[in-house]
Amino acid sequence: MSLDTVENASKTPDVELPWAELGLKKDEYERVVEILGRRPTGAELAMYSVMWSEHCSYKSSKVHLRQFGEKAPQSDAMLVGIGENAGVVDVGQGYAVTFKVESHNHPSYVEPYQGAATGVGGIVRDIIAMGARPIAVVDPLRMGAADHPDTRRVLPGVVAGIGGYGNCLGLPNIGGELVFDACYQGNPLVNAGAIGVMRHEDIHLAKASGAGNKVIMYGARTGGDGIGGASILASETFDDAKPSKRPAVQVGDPFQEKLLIECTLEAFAEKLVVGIQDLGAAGISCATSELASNGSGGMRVELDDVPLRDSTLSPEEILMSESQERMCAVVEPSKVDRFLEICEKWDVIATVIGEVTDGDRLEIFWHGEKIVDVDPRTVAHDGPVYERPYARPEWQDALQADDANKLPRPSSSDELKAQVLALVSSPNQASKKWITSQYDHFVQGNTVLAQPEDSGMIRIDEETGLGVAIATDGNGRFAKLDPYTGAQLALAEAYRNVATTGAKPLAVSDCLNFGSPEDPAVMWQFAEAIRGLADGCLQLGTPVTGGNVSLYNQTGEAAIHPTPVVAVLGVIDDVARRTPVAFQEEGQLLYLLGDTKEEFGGSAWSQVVHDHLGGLPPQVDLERERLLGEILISASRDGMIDAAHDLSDGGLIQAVVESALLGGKGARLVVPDGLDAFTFLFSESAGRAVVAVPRSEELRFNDMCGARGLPVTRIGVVDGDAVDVQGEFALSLAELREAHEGTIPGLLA
Amino acid sequence: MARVVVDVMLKPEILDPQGQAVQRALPRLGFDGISDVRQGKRFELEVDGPVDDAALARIHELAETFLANTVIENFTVKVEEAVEPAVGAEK
Amino acid sequence: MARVVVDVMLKPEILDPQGQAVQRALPRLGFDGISDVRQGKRFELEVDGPVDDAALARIHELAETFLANTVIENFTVKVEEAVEPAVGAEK
Amino acid sequence: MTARIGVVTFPGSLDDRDTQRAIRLAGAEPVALWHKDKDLKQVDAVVLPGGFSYGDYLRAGAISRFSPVMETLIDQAKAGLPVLGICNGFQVLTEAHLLPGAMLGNDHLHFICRDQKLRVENTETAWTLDYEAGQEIHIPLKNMDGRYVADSYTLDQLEAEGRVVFRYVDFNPNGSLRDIAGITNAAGNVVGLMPHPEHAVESLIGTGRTDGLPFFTSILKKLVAAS
Ligand SMILES: Nc1ncnc2c1ncn2[C@@H]1O[C@H](COP(=O)(O)OP(=O)(O)O)[C@@H](O)[C@H]1O
Ligand SMILES: [Mg+2]
Repeated sequence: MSLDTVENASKTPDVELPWAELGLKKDEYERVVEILGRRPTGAELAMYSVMWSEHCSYKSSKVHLRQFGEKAPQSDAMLVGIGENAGVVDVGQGYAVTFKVESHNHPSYVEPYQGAATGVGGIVRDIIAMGARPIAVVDPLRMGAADHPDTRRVLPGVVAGIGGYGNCLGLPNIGGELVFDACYQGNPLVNAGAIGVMRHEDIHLAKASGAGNKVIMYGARTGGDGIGGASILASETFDDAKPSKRPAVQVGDPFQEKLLIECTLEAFAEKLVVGIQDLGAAGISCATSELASNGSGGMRVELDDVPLRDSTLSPEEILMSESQERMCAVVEPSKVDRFLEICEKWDVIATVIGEVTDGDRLEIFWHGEKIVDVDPRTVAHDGPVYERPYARPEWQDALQADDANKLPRPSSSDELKAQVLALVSSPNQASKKWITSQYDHFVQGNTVLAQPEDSGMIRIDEETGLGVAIATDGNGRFAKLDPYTGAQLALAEAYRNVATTGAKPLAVSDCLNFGSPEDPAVMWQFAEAIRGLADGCLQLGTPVTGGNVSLYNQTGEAAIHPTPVVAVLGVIDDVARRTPVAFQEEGQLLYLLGDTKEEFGGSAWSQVVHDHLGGLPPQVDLERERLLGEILISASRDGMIDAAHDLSDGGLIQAVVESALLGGKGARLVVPDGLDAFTFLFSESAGRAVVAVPRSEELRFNDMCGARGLPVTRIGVVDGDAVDVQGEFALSLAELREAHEGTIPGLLA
Repeated sequence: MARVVVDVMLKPEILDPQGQAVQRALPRLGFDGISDVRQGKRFELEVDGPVDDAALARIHELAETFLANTVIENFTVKVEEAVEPAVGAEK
Repeated sequence: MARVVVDVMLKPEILDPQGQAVQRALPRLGFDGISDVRQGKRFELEVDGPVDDAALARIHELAETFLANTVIENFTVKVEEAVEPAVGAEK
Repeated sequence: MTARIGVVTFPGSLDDRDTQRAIRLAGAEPVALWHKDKDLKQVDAVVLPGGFSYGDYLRAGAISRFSPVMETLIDQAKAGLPVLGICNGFQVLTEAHLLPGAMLGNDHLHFICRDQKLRVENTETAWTLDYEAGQEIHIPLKNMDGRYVADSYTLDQLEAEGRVVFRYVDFNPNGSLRDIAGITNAAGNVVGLMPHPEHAVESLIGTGRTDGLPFFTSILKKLVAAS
């Protein structure tokens, strides 16, 4: 096919373009023609098709995501909200923190190592693009059944990829999740989050303004990576739309990205950059149209100037390539030389590929011919919006009626003990050390807490001890039983995890992993989850600053469990006051905070012992969560507790076993009045934590809880080298350790 | 006993950061005139029985399913000659 | 333009856990009769000029000082034939 | 006087700023050195920090070893300049043949990050004066290519001359021969080890131990004594 110029497109209105192969619907294509007043060129079609895809345009999710803005709580902390590369919050002392979670699910299934690695690379570039220095990463993961052969292929590759990339970038990995469930067999979820820190004045936005300013592309050369539809346009004839040889898999180069980080931050420090954008999905199409549409002017780009790795690429392919480790900066002409010098210092290839213009058009040239002439807003922001039908599935009632509270419970102490061992050694509750020991959590020398703590915590100011904490949580089983409550439970758990370590929760990012939006049942789950999350954030006063939606996680008719993953960011004035999970000292008193009810729907116990999913998830009381959080934060600040662990999957016994193993100190537990041992140990009621209180603080701590109205129950004492539930059973730490730590290596090694 | 060699290289269109890093270092080391470097893996398999067509077919399958990741890599299978006719000497 | 291949293998006395891991996995995959596997590196260098003795000597030096670490590795240098006489087909 | 200790930044160095912090906490003055610069800025000692210089491509340390800064460093190290190579820095030192042997991929084929127990076997080097002979310490370890190998002649020689400075205790995390975690050259001025003392200098951070601080106070003491 000869070059399809704008001029040519005007003259040949009847040429049929392969819009359907590029994933556009008929009405979407007609809309493009209407916008342009003519048929699009091949290059324009490439841009619209990829920018109007679900992934880039959020066309199915937009109408629901709006709630995050509409219901946003009043928060002084919010500096930059949804819509930018990542949200930014004020954490005090002149510091701002940016954080975000994203998915790289499908690529990680196809090529686990590279898929996961480039997922980390992408989220980190979002953070750099805000002007921040990345300081940590987290990786919430969900895999198929633990004993499935394909999990053996996917999980080690994913972990090696996340580690390989993050370790090489010098970013401590400070948290994440690993959940196994058969529902993720063909659709593992690989979410990755990153945090960055900057001074308030260094916040940068993705916009191109100031006519005459130069557009500089820097980083890796552009190759044929990740090109889907463009190769159709590039093929000789449109009938010959066989997949070309272009690889859909992108290979990451973390070394190149490390150089990008350093050279970008150096350019920021010298105030050389007007606007900046990372190149992720949709590559140059996305970067140029977003920069131009967020700014005041237009943009002119010479595509011939883009440094290529493969000289045979067509212009459509260059526009759509998803080669990794590339960035685009807008720089004033007088500062271009200095910018290029910095790039050279870091051995980063940098090229001026265009400039900001007066008009409002994005014009792209190839071999001197104009191949794109569009209003960039129509590409970047005016994509289709769908009101997809949604309906509560008819199976929901039956699922909820299948009450887990009615499942047979252990009838003897021996059976109870056996179930405790089964629980703590089950893949989901077992130690994740095999994974987390492949991640560097010491690099940068500011890690205060990392896995297996309740939240990761990083010091950001060496003088004052100011720090930030992050936790990510999600529970697809709860969300399946009730998506609204499930989303709130995820939020509540992440919030609680942050507060348990002594940090004050400030803001939220999320990654919403769901099945096909074309299925009304899935769409209902999605709508409910967003409604739950938005309502919850409003109530807790923690705004959603950004996030990511991953749809079509589904094999045939079977969708994954609806899986909203919530990240909560918190701040702590002095990291010296952080509260760890591990029991510190024998003799300290153990208290259970919150109410324990008979709540087993979706619980770890129901899964491990009965392979059951049914009933209702635990109730959420966000006011209670907030109160619990305040108590935990005050107690940490005033030195009233030496250890704390939030209660979630697996209930109290899981939390106590973890604290005991980590501290190498046992516990003697007494079943409190009014509770049976089984409910005491296994219930998953929300809004609870267990704390270890030095005897000298006992009064003060009880008084504080009493005064504020938080139920507090003394449940035992840190003691010995066993977890001893008085009158029921005792399990030695050695036995527990073997059970808890042996499982994952046994499955994967 | 015979030796079969499986060479696994990234497909030409796939980024090879290792090869690139090596190539970029060459001028600094005083080596010019090498326009491209690709780095791959070499597997030397010691095969017990005779390396007949059946054995080669099996090794081919092994390479395809295990030694190479054909999403991003190509491979070749060669029977090593008894005497190595290498131009460079083995060190 | 010619291609020169440098193969780098760990010396026989050095433990090769990667090769071992491959070998250990073979029975699980249903492959018997492979008594040893070693994994090394293969470099494909595209040389601009003619590959004469002088060029080869330089590449030999490059391999010795850079591509291989001769404390632990051996290497060979080969000029690749124009037509690849591979037994296995390229995938 | 206060000692000036250089920390080289290669492209892909990660722990350079952490090392500078450790030097500062020990009371010395950190001086940033750049890989493209042959000038060592008249520092009294140099640390090659951890990281993935050049992405660890080819072999860990192999490309950095040919940096301009290394030309000067190799000469000066041979002339007695104290040099400490941590992790990637250790790999650079073996590639540069300032230390014997070589580093290979961990025998278990995974990256490993853990709090590692070590025994200090030699307290005569410029970097270990402040330890007691046989002292057992905990230092974070994190690497992909931490397996130390050398031929048995070299190993015997290292042992005979007391040049094994650190040994892994209780658990060998990477298959290093004879549990070797760190070694020195014959003169005792060049030391390399895989674990990261710069990540064990503050009680709140990382593992919360400060077992790594004596590295930096040792060199300070040595330099101040020499001046
Ligand atoms: N894939 C992972 N990457 C990093 N850390 C992880 C990962 N999976 C689990 N963790 C860490 O292990 C610990 C226990 O995980 P989990 O039981 O999910 O915590 P919680 O129930 O408190 O949310 C946490 O510190 C968590 O951050
Ligand atoms: Mg927790």
